[in-house]
Amino acid sequence: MAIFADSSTRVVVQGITGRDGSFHSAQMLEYGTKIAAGVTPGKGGQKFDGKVPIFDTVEEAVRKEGATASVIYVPAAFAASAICEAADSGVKLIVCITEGIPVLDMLRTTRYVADKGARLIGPNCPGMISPGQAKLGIIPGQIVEQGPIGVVSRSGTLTYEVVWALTREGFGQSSCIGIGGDPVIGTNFIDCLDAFEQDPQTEAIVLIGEIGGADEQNAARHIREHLSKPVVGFVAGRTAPPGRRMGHAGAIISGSQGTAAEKIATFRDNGVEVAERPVDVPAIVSKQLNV
Amino acid sequence: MAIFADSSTRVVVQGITGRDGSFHSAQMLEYGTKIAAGVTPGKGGQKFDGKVPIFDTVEEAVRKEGATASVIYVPAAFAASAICEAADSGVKLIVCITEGIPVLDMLRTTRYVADKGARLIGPNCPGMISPGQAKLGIIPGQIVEQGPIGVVSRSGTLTYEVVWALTREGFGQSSCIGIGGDPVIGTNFIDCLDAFEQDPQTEAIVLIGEIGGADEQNAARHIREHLSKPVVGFVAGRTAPPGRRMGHAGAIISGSQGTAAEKIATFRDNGVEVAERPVDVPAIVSKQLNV
Amino acid sequence: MNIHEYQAKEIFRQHGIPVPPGEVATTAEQAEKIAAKLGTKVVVKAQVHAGGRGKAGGVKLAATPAQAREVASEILGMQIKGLTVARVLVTPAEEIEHEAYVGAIVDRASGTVVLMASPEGGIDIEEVAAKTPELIFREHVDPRYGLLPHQASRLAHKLYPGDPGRARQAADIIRKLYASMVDAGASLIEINPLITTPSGELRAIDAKINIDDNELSRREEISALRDIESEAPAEVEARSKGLTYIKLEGNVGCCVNGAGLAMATMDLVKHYGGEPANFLDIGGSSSPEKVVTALRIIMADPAVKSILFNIFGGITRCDDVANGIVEASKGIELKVPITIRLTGTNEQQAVRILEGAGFSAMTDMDEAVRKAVELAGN
Amino acid sequence: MNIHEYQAKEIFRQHGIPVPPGEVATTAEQAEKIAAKLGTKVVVKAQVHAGGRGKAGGVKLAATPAQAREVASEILGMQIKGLTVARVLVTPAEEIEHEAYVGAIVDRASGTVVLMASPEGGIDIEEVAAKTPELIFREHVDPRYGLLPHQASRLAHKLYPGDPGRARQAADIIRKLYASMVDAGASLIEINPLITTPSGELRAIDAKINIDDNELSRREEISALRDIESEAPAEVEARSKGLTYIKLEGNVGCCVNGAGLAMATMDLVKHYGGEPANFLDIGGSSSPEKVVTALRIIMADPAVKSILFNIFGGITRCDDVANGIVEASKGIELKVPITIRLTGTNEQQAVRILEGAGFSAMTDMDEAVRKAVELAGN
Repeated sequence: MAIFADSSTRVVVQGITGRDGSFHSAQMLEYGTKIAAGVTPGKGGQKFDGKVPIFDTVEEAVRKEGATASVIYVPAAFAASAICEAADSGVKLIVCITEGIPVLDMLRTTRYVADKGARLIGPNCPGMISPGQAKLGIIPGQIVEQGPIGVVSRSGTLTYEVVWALTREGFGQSSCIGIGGDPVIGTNFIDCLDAFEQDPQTEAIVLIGEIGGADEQNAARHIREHLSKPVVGFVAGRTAPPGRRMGHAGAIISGSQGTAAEKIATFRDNGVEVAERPVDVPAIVSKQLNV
Repeated sequence: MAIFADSSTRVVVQGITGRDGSFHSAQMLEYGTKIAAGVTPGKGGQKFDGKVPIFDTVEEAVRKEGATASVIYVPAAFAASAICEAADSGVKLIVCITEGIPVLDMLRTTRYVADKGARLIGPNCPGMISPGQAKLGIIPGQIVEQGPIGVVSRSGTLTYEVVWALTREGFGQSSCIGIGGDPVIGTNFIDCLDAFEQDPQTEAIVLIGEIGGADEQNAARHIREHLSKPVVGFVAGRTAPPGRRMGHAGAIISGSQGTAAEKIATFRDNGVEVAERPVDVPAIVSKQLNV
Repeated sequence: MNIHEYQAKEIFRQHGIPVPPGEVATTAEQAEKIAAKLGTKVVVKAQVHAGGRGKAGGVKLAATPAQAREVASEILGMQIKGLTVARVLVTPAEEIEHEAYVGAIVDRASGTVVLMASPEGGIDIEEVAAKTPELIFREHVDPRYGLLPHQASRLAHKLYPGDPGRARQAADIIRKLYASMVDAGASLIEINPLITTPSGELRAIDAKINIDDNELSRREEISALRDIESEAPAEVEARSKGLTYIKLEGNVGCCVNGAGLAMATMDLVKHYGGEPANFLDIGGSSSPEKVVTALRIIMADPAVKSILFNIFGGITRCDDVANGIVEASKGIELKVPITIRLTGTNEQQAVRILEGAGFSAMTDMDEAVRKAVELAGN
Repeated sequence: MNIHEYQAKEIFRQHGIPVPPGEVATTAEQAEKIAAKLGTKVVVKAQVHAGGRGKAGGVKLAATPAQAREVASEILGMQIKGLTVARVLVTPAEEIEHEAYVGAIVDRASGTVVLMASPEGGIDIEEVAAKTPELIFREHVDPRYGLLPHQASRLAHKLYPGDPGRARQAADIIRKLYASMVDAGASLIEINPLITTPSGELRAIDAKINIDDNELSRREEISALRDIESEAPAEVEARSKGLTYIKLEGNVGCCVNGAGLAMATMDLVKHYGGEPANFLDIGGSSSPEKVVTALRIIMADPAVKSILFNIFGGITRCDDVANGIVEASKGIELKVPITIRLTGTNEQQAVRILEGAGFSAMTDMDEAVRKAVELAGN
């Protein structure tokens, strides 16, 4: 098992002929991901890597190749539209790697995806990997290992650091999900926590947060109320300077300044152990799992 | 019983201080309708007819007076917004009498009402009446009588004609619903047919249609497939001249020219008896009910 | 409200949809000058609110300015479906490689705007829809999101499969067509045909826009496009007084409150062997003046031999109608018999008013219709 | 991106939100002239990207033009939270009957824009929110529908209950505020205070807009509002090369790929007793040039005593970083020790490149941070 994507997932890559899209599609194929199709409007009929059929629209990729998930590498100006197209075509999992999508566009886009009954991961994220089964995005395949740990993170390279530390200490992963660093994202900590809670392969969860917003605080409360599996936290940004004043509205709306200290305190108040350093994560996981 | 509204319905009238709103609110009160509140922005704190409290917003009418339904008499320029306000305030039945709302506004508005889980009747309709219980709109109270016939109609005065014919012949009504003559409306024939089918008081249904669109044809097919109670049809407009050409799109989309002849034929093909004249309706009802 | 092809093309132009140049002429001389200025073979097209202009001879080619003058003089003044042609559009005759159809309409059934496109455009598009519906491609526009870019692109790729260049142009045109619809407050908008030129460019060769009448009060610029001259004066007068009047061919003049009841009344006239002379709805809220206007409009039709009032009082007050009839009878000579049926709100007062002025009133619709038909001599 | 109060007010003005007149001065003489032109008591307000200007002495009243000159000369050049005041806004001193707060922000939790209003506006609004949250009224804007008129009206009636005149004005301002937000691509927009004048009129006396950086590429006019002079030159240079650099007070220069890892690295520097000299994220896709620029920016900070590279190769290729370090070492004199940690994509090649140029590399983050802190002499 794993969450969101596994060896049965049939992936369509939107923007497969672009610089990033073609590079990472090759990597995904190499990892063993089932890439059913690619989409680049105007290049329908061509093939990627001599074997993956390319279509003009996602609808064709779904209809003709049975794609069930999409990974998006198109430029920021077209990415919100690409997400909507995927959702409208019946794809149930959409992973958007692209960074730089305006937040007001994302408000509409995340609603659209929800209205269509699909799941969006990202944007501005490294994507996800279910070790040994499927890689949807850019998380390096060589740092993961199949195992019992679910990882969810707002960061990119910091996730790799923690995952690599886990792998080195013998803690493989069920799935690693990079939910993205933007203010408005499709899948949040709580969605992933609930999925890991339900996933029989997952025995413990590592949650990697950072400064800004109140997502970690909401996750902390959710863990106490709804999770039975142990969760280990890490929060980056304790030394970040308090941001230059961003108006009153942010503090009014969340009732929070979004500092690392506040987040760490909320985790601890809700019984979630927080690692001091990335390298400390495996030891705490080990303690929680009594191994 | 009755459909959509009965003696427990607590009504807020939006536009209660306007010319039409105040006249018809008085009539509704006289009929025994429970008018819980009125709304006219800027007139909050006043009273209508010395007893009905007026508020600035529907939200207050719901919160303070427990309104469950709204009747809207505001001018066309503000009516779509009034419908949205009612839906957003938790009112579950919204009857919009106002005519002249642009159809593109109604596309958004009917969606909004559906998203909020409310029901809209109208716009551009006479509203509804559940005889002896509640009148929401402008159907004259003196022409109806409590009884077993459900009436649903796209017209205004033609409905009165048919209802009055029924009443004179001893066929009272469970509810009479004027769904409105605009292209985009909140509640259609099929919604009303299904509600009458479920309503224990209703024993037979009279459906009054007219030229244009394909709603009657869709209703006819729905009746054959889903209704057990007898339905009597009437379609106005057999002598209407074929409209001057309205572009191709209408015919392409509905596959229909929307003539009365086509509608009557479709009713008959689906086993629905159609009256030649309004005055013939009671006799057919009588035959169907074997009374 | 219908607007003319040349007006619709101007809206397209404002939104960046590629439209050939062209100007409107009201005289043959003007048409010649425009053709000379365009400096190419032209088409002269009647501007009337009726379909099937081509088949009626309202669209003609002209190779030279002199010929443009000639065909314009033939078309101007021509009758098409009862409408007189007062204007022609003079526009270059395009070379056509392919004709597609693109349109959008408010769809009652789904409660959305539906965009439609077909690679089989041209005058037979309805036949295409009936016989080969798989060649009509559709996109439903969720009113909460508007037309999304991927929908325009998807439709465009179906329209021109394997032709990315035309697909890109078409996606752009489809987006702009939808924007035109929303900005103009249209309930229908069509390009038919959307042609491909020999050089692979797309152009809107004909344009059709129906404006939602309910939009007019908030869109002055669009309202100004109404061509009052092309409408019957009686219909224009009726509209200005809040009435809806449509002239028909019979001799029983009808005055009814409510469109549905008006149609049912006309049907009943026919049922009893008569022919209605008109559709006339005096609308919801009544006033004596409205009734006076209605009566004057009906009486101005020389074919009318008998007049029927059918009023079911709801918002409409029967006494208002009675007062209107009495007032009208003082100012206008009532040359034909009037049958009055009144019931509902303030019925008793109305009967008293009418009887005081020598009119009689009935309460039964069937009886009244039968009598009015008889009085017309049918 | 932050924009200045005077720029935000100009956006308000374009959208019809009532804003007092006023102009910007860069010299005391200009301030005097503007005050004379306004012909009334004025306020002179520092235009810097920092809150708490008033408390810092950056906002002053002036009764006469001469006094305006005087206070402007005090404020211009003043330091507020490390930023030098280069411009002042000179605007009439309004008589204030009441101060309200109106703002809108993208709310991460609900995935909507939230409009907020409070009748208790002014500088203590956050305290109001904390202590009397019932005085903060909110409306969530469904992104599918945008702000609906009834929402603006509902908020306005809560803001000014029993005062239809002000409620009507406020509803209009709220609608325009939301439109300003959408048109400018803002993630935050505020009027604080929204004052009531003695004659009952509402005016936006202060204005705050944060633009979403992701909007800038499609909004040239808004991009042009960036005040580069008010930013640190190193940060501007970094941004122009696709790097994110923020100067801090420590002595361990940090160069990391990824914002999260960069913060975690800084935290670890602190953990081992050091102080980071900066935040520097070289971003996703790597190139040797980016690394050269990064190294030059870090070395330009005289406080830096030790430099730490921490690279976890994913999209970023370790060999690109290695090549950048080697190239930089040829052009710039490396005055302080460099500790390099590399792992991930093309790690082996990178190690070979570095060793070939006399650098050594490590793979463990903790070890590298500890060493860099030591080398800085902490």
